[in-house]
This record gives sequence, structure tokens and C-alpha cells, in this order.
Amino acid sequence: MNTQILLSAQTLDIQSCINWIMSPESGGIDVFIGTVRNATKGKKVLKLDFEAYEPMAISEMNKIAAQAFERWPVQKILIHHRTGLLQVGEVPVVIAVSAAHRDAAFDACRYIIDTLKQTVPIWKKESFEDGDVWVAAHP
Amino acid sequence: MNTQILLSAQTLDIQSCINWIMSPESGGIDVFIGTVRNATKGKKVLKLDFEAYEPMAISEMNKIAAQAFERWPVQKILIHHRTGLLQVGEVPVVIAVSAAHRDAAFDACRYIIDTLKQTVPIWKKESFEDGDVWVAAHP
Amino acid sequence: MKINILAFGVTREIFGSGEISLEMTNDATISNLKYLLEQQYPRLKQLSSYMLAVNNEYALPGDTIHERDEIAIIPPVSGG
Amino acid sequence: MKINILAFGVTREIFGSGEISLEMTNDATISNLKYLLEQQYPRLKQLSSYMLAVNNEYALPGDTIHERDEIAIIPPVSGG
Repeated sequence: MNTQILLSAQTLDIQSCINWIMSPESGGIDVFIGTVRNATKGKKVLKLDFEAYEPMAISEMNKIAAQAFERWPVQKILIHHRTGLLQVGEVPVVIAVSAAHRDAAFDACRYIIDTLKQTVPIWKKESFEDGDVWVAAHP
Repeated sequence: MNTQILLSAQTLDIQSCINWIMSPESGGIDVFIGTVRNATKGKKVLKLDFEAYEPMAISEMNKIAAQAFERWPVQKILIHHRTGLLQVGEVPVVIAVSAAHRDAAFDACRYIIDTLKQTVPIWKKESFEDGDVWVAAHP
Repeated sequence: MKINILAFGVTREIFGSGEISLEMTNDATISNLKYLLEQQYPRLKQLSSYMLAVNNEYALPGDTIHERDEIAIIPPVSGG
Repeated sequence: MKINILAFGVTREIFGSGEISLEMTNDATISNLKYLLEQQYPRLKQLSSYMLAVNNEYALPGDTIHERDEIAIIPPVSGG
């Protein structure tokens, strides 16, 4: 298998993501790691809560990986996404792409995170000191 | 310190690179990992030998990091490069960039590896079954 | 026919539940469903946007809904 | 003045050593040094390109060389 998709309520294990993506055929690996930032537009973030429509989220992540394989000569694609409650500094998403040549790895990795943020049915609620907000829900 | 530059004859420790680059201020981290590929232009690669002009290599890597800080709103930059003999699958280079927003991390990481390959005085000799070649030395 | 609609994120809060039921005619479309939902839950009109999914695929306004389809309302996503 | 030139990669092999010495006049430039090197080591002309560095900085052809400068010949780099 050259695609690994995971939706998990447990801490994402970056080292095992990297172990899985590395291979003797690859020359370049690009890894994107999202982290929970301590502030949004200057307001202190206390925690984030991620909710997913799980079967569709998995299906959409697989579609994005398939699109990336069609568009770039890449070898392996990994997309791991957290669900549940995350504290500041924790990792909601890890995307890793290996390729013989680095340009394809960079392009595909960036495409995957950009597209994931537009199409994968996962929602985050940011908790601030003065209340909670579902990100992007309202104009 | 927001820059970490290392030239080392020891195996690069990717997990400790990631531990160093992560921070509560960052929202996105891009990591590029070079690996020794088992083939170049269809020829089987046995091993690679990296040689560096060490003080100048360190100085040039610091310059590239400084340029990236000037051009993009990034928070931390790490550049680790191996010297000596590497087997297929081993890691010659790790570049990691953290930023509040992912576009800057992607752009800066790619700039750093592209520029490193053009300016940093490090040379690799590829060993094939029929002999050794200093990469890029001859037209 | 009776259809069930799964809800997530802000729409789960608007519905007050992760799943609601509606009665619709057999040839109902996604567009008809949106109309019904907005009639019953006017706060949906305040969202930046929302989509409907049928059997884990984003649906178009003209798509017809069948009994036993898995239907979900998808408010603006914000993963990553 | 006597100057020493550090060599790496393919140029170390061309020189047969990681460091060579040359005698030059006091106002010698990088361009003069290239001329001397290529005269003594014609295989340098077969390289894709090469640069000279003075005190850990890439040097320009017109730069003057001073005694005790750390000079290095930099064949095409291939790190990463």
C-alpha cells in the first residue's frame, strides 16, 4: 500500500509517520505538521476540539491522495488527522509525501493540506477565555 | 535562538529536529528530509560519501537561514546536514521551518533546500558498481 | 418517506442533536431538503455556507434523495 | 607571497592533495590565481565550473588576495 490514512482520537506519532514514509526508492520527503497555536487573531486559545464525520472524512482524504498521485510522480502519501480535544502545542494533522525528486513531494504535500482544509468534513471549535467558536462557520 | 545549524558525521535524529522546531506560537511546520536513493538515472547506487568545507558550509547555511527570515514570517529554522559515508535509505539532510501560517513554512523550507544545493560547499561522491562519481563535477 | 440527517459542528448545535428526521416526498431533491431545513432552522441561513452529503459524497442541488440514503449536513469545514 | 589553497571533492583528487601551495605576487587577484591553477592543473578546465573562496566567502575574479587569507577551491557543490 502506498497510501496511509488515519483519523484518530490518540496523539499522532510523528516518528512512526516518518518511518512509514521513508523508502530506498525515495530521494525527498516533505512532511507538514500542523500544531495548535496559542493564539488566533491575537486572542489566547485555550484548547481545540475536533469533530469529524468519520466515514466521509476518510473517503475525502483518500480522494485527495488519489488526486495527488495523478498529478505528481510521488511514491507514498500519509495523512493522519486527530479528533477530540487538543491542547496548545499538540498536533492535529501530519501529512507526509515521498518522491524520487523533491519538487513533487513539496507540491503534493502542499496540495494535500490546502485541499484537506477545503473539503474534508472535519470541524474545529476554538475555546477562548470568553467562549467557544466553530471556526469558519459564520461570515 | 531561532536558528539551529548542524554539520555532523553521526546519524541525523529527525525526532529531536521536530522536538526543537515545535512551539506554541507555531501553527504550521514544514520538514524536508533528504534520503539516499537506491538509484540515479537507472544505475544502482551502493553508497554516498559527503565531504564538506566545514566552516564555510556552516557560514553559508547560516546565511540561507538569515535570508529566509528576511523574506518570510517564519519563527524557527533548522538545517542539519550529514558528512561521511551514507548507505541507501540514510538521511543526508533535514530542514525544518516553523511559522504561524503554513504558506511561509512551505516557501521558506523549499527556498532553503533549493539554495543549499546551489551554494553550500558540500560535495557528494556516488559509488556505483562500476566506479565512483563526484556528482555535478563534470558537464 | 422519512429521512434522517446527520449533523456536525455548528449544525449539530443548531439542530440541538447529531441527527434529525424529516418527512419528504419520494422525488425530493437536495434543493427541496435545503428549503425545508432552512424553514425549520432559520439559523442555517446565517452560516458562511453549508453543503449536504449523500452516502459520503458531496451532493448537488438537483440530486434526488432516496430512502435509506445516508444524508449529512456539512457546515464550513475547518480541519487541518 | 606564498599562498595555500584548500581543495575538496573532485578538486582534491585533481590536486592529489587537500591543500597545495603556490607562489604569487603581492597584488595577485582571484583571476590571476585561476590562471595559475589551470596552467598547473589543466583538468580544472574540464569541470562544469568552479569558484574560489577567500576566508569562507565566495570571491569575485577582481578580488585581491592577501597573505594569510584562507583560500579554497570550490568545485560544483552537490549537498542536500
